[in-house]
Amino acid sequence: MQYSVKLQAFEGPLDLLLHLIQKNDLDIYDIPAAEITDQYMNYIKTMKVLQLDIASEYLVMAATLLEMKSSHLLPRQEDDFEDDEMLLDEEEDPRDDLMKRLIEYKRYKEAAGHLREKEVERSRLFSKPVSNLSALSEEEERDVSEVDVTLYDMLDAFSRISSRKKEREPVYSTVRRDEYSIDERMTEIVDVLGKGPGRVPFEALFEERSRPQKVITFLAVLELMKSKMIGCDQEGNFDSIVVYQT
Amino acid sequence: MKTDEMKAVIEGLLFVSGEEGMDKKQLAEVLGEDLESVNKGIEALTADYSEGNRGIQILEAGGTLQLTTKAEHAPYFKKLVQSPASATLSQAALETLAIIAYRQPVSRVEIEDVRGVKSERPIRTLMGKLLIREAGRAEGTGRAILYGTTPEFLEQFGLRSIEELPPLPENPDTEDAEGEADLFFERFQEQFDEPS
Amino acid sequence: MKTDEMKAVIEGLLFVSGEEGMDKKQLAEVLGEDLESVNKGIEALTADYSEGNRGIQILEAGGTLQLTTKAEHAPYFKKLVQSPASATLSQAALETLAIIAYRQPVSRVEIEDVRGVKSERPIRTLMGKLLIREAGRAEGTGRAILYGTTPEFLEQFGLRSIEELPPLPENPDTEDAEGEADLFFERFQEQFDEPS
Repeated sequence: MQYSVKLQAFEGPLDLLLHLIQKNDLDIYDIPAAEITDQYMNYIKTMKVLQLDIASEYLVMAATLLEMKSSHLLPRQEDDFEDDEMLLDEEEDPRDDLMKRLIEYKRYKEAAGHLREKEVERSRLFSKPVSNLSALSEEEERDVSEVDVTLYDMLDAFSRISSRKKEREPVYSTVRRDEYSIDERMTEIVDVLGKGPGRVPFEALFEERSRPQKVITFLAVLELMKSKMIGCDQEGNFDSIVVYQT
Repeated sequence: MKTDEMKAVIEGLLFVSGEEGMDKKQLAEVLGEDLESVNKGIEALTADYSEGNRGIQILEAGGTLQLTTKAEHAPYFKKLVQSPASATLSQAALETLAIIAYRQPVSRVEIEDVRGVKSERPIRTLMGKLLIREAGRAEGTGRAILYGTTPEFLEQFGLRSIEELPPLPENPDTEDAEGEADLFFERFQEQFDEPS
Repeated sequence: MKTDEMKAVIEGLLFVSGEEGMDKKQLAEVLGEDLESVNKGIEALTADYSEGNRGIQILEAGGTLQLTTKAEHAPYFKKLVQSPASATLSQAALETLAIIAYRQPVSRVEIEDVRGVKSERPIRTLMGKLLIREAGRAEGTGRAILYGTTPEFLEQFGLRSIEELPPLPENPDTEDAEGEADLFFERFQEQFDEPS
């Protein structure tokens, strides 16, 4: 069985890398190549196990990281050379380029957060509808021919919508019915939580299930969390995770 | 709630409720206060509005309170309707007008479906400019308002009747290279997926 | 016209134009006054609104002035009306929008460079929501489409102008709380790592 579900948790390889750096308390200005590469590859492996549709960008980044790692494992040559050679070498440090990209991406990721706040702030302000002034103009000789718009403007407008509408439509879409759908599993999980004490160990959701079912369960849990229908608790590091209904 | 704060919230509530206004009972419900204190709030607000040079006032009619403009400023509102500044239509209004002209009678939901964005505002603008009007109600649940064009619309666009509208532009078929690109990436991925 | 009277008329005009608002030029035209005196009137009105307990305020966003309620009273209005702009943009769309807002005019390739992923879809979403638009073509080969933000963007995010965007974070700290999804991801990894 093949699932074409895009994992929404990360926005791309840069986002994933940022996350790994933060989680492991690494210095963004001095990333240990071997460590970050191993961690990254681990995620890619998991995505593969999940048979998730791994976007090509993740794979390109994987290749870059592997290259970076191997070049760092090689004996450092610059020690044997003159200063100018060192400079050159430093400029070509692939970590440098990655660091710059990560920092740049992080700036905009934070800016996106600020925009979200602005939008939420604005959404707390309400206004009133435009007043209906037609009564006022009906008293007068109505002179709508003042409106400076032609038929062509209207046709232009229409063709713009059509092209926009086209843009909104998915380029392609394959809908296939799975024998066991994420929706069904979501409902089941909510049911389980609703019947019992409202809290269930994470592992319990996976017991006695085939691999495809485990994958579906995992995705269902992610979906439920995304829609804030469930939450999870973990008392301390490595403790069992408890899933609860919100 | 203090009277001062209530006064402010009442002002906001009357403002958003616009031409419909609100009665005291509704106000009390939304505020979660009893009628007596709401009355105090209204009194305080009315006193505020009677001071200084204001452009809006509180009007109580048939048990409903609403904010309205003042009669002495009417000439300016007339000018607003006829103002050349409001002569051009926004892209949003034009799009909405096009959909209504070609699909009438049509509901707001249908318009929003085609445009992909909320369209309440352009509909109001067009109503205000007398280019569209309500043209009945849809059948079935909800009985949504249907919109159609006005005689003023025809006049404005120099049409004798709605049948004289030029045919709609066909969807310019731009088969993009999108599909191919995706195919390429899928292949690319397969390459990686193969055990190495 | 005296500033006091103008103040009142401006209040009435802003009230009538509601969520659509009016820009200073329109106000000047309807009032038949020059921009300078209109500015004085607006100032006087704004000063009035900042005094005492008011439930409405003047908001300047995207070049338009409009009357709105105050943020602190939002809970009362939520019961009555739908918010004009509920936050509905995906993280992908927001990131794309942030890059466009700060770097405009900017091409798709530049956006994808920063984000590290294909960004065609979020660009489409943003175009569909009228938050961005084409803003010319790049020089050189290909003449790529450049994107910029729209007045609707400013309005939806409550910004007076593009200069009012919060400054782009300079040195991002690495403190960042990621969601719970990762916790599951790790646990899940363990599930599979265990021999079954």
